[in-house]
Amino acid sequence: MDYIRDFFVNIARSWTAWISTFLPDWGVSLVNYIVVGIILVLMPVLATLTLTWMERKVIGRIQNRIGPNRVGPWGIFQAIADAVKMLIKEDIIPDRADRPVFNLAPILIAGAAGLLWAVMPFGRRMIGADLNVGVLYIVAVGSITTVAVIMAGWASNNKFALIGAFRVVAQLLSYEVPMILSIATVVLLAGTMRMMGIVEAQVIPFIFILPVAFIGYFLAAAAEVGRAPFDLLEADSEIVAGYFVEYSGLKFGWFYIAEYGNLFAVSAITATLFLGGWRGPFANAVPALGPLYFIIKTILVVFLLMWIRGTWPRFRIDQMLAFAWKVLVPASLANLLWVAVVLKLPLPAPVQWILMLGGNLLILFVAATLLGRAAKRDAAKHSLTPAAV
Amino acid sequence: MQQVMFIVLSLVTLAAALMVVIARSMFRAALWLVLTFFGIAGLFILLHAEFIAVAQVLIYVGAISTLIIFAIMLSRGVMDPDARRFNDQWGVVAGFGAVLFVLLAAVVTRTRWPVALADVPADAIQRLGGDFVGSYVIPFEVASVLLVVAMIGAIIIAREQES
Amino acid sequence: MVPLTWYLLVAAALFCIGAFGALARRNAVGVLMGIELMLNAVNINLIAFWRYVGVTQMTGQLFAIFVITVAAAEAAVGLALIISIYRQRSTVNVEEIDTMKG
Amino acid sequence: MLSQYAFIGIFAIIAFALPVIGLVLAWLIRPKKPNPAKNSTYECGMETFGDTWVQFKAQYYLYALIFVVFDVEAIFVFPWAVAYNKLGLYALVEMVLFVFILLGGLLYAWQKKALEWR
Repeated sequence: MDYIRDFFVNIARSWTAWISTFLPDWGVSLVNYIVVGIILVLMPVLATLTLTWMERKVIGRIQNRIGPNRVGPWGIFQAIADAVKMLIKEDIIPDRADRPVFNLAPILIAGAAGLLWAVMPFGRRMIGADLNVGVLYIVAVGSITTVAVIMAGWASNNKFALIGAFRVVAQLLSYEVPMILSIATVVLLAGTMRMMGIVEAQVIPFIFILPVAFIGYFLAAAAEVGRAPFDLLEADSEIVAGYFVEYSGLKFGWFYIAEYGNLFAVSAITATLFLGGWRGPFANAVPALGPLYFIIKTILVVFLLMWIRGTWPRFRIDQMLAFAWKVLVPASLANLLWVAVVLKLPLPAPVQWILMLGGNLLILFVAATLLGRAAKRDAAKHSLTPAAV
Repeated sequence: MQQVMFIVLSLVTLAAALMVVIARSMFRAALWLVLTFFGIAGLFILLHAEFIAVAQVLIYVGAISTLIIFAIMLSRGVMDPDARRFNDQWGVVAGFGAVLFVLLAAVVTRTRWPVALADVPADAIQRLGGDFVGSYVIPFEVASVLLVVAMIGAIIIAREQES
Repeated sequence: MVPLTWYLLVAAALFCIGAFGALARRNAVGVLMGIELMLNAVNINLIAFWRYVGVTQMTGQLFAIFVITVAAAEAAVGLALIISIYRQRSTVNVEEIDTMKG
Repeated sequence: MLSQYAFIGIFAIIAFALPVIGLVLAWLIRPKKPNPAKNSTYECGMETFGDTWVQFKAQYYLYALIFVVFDVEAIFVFPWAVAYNKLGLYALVEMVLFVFILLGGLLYAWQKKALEWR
C-alpha cells in the first residue's frame, strides 16, 4: 500500500536499486539521466498524437460535426495514420534553398520544444532538474524558437515564407514581454524561480490571487504558440501557411510536432504557475496523485485554448501587436508594482492576497473599459458602427 | 570530466566565433554568432554562474541576434555573395590580432593570479538582487536610463522619414 | 577543476577574433558582430575572475550584467544607425561611409 | 549544481538527436523522385521572379528594439523579485523608479507611434 502511495518515485527507486547492482555510481546516474531524458523528450510527440485527435474532436463538436471517426474506434488512430503519412511522404527541397539551414531549422524547433520538459514538475520529486533559474530557463529556451523560425523563413527562399517568418518573430517578441512580466509577478509572490518552489508556494492557486498575471500569461502563451485568435503566423488565406510553406514530409512534421508540443508545454506551465501544478486534494498523503492532477489541469488549459480557437475570429496583425504593447504590457507592469507594494505592507498573508486580488480586479476593469472605448473609437474612425453595416 | 567539457565548449565557441568573422554570407555569420553565444553560456555554467548563463541566452540569443538578423534583412539589397568580405588592411589586422593574442597569452600565463577558490554561495541570485538595489543602486538606475535613452535614440534614427 | 588561465586564454582568443572581425570586415553589421564577440570575451573574464578570486562578492556577475546591458544598448543604436545609413546611401560598406572625411 | 546541468546537457543532446533520428528514418523509407517543377519555389503557381527581397519594413526592427529593452529589464527584475522578501522598503522605491523610467520610454514610443503597425 505504501508502495502504491508514492508509486512513481518508488518505481524509480526500485529501478535505481536494480541497476546499481551491476553499474558503478556514475553509470547509474548516466543511465537514469538518459532514461528520464528519453521519456521527457518524447512528450511533444505524445502531445501531438493525442492533442491533434482531441482538437479535431473538440473543434468538430463546436462546429456541430462529428470529427474523425474512420481510423479506429472514434477515430483515435487518426493521429497515427497522419504520422505514418508524414514519415513516408516525399521530401521536397526547393531549388534555391539554403540547404544546411533549411534542414537545421526543423531540428532546432523540435529540439527546443523537447527542452522545455526538462524542468516541468510532474509531482513531488518528479522533475527532470529543479533548476535554480527554472522559469527563466523556460523563457530562454523559447528564444531558440525565434532563431529557428527566422532560419526556416530565410532558407526557404520564398517570399511568403520570409514574410511569415518576420510576422511570427514580431509576434513572438511582442508577446514575450507580457509573458516575462507575468512570470516575474509570480516569482515575486513565490520568492523563488524554482518550478517546485513555485508549486509549493501556492497554498491557494495563484489564479485566485493574480488573475491579471494569469490572463496576461495565458494570452501571451496563446500568441507564442500561434493559437487562434492569434494564429496570424499561418493565416492560410493571407500568407499561404507561414514560414514553413516549403517544408514537406517529416520536416514539416517536426514543425507540427513542435507546435503541439509547445501548446502542451505552455498549458503545463500555466497549470504549474497559476493552477497549483501537482497540488490537489490528498496529493500530500498520496504523492502518486500529483501527476494525475497535473495532467488534468494541463488538459483543462488545452481545452480552454481549443475552445477559444473554435469560437473567436482571427485578429488583424496591427490589432494583435497593439494589444500586446498597449494593453498587456502596461497592465502586467501595474500588476507587478501593485504586488510589490502589497508585499511590503505589514499585514498577514491572507489579507495581502485579498488586497492583491482587489488590485487585480481593478486593473482588469480599467483595462477592459479603456479597451472598449478604444475599440469604439476605432470602429467610428472606420465608420463601422452597427448602423453603417 | 570538467576539463573535457571545457575543451569541447571552448573549441565550439572559438570555431563558431571564427566562422562569424570569416563567413561570406552575413546571415550565416549571424547564425554562427548564435552558436558562439550558446558556447559561452555553457562556459558560464561550468563557472557556476547559472543566472548569467540564462541571461546570456535570453539577451544575446533571444534579443540581440534577432536585432542583428533584422538589420541584415533591412540592408540586404546590396549584399552580393561575391563581394569581398574584408577591407584592404585585413592582412595587417590579422597580424595585429595574432600578436595581440600572443601578448595577452604571455601576460595571462605569466601572472600569478590571487586565486582564492571557495564554494559558490547557494543564494547567489538573491545576493545579486540585493546588490542591485543595495550597493549598486546607482548603476542599476543608470542602466534603466541608458536603456530608455538608447531606445528613444534608436527609434528616432531608425524611423522612416515621414512623408 | 579547470585552471583559471584556461578561461583567460579562451577569452583572449575570443577577444582577438572579435577585434579582427571589427577591424577587417567591410560590412558594418559584421563590424558590430565583431564588437559583440569582444564584449563577450570581457564577460568570460569577469565571470572567471568572479569564480576564482572573489566568489563571496557578487561584483563579477553584476559587472557582467551591466556589460550585457551596455551591449544591448550599443547593438540597438548601432544597428539603427546602420539601417539609417543604408536608407540614405544604399550601402552598409564601412569603406564607403566616409561623410566625416575632411 | 553541475550534476543538474549535466542532466540538461544530456537532455539537450537527446532532444536534438530525436528529430535527427526521425529525419534519417524518413529519409530511408520515403520515395525520392525530384523533378524541376516539383522543386521550384511555391508562389501561387507562378514562376518566382527576382530574389526573395521582401519589402522589409523598419517596423519589425522597432518592435525588436523595444523588446530588447524590456528583455534586458527582465534580467534586472528577476533577481530583485527572488530577493524581494529579504529586502527593505528601499527595494520597492528603487524598483518603482526603475520601472517608471522604462514606462516613460514605452510612453514615448507610443506617442511617436512606434508601436503602430504600418
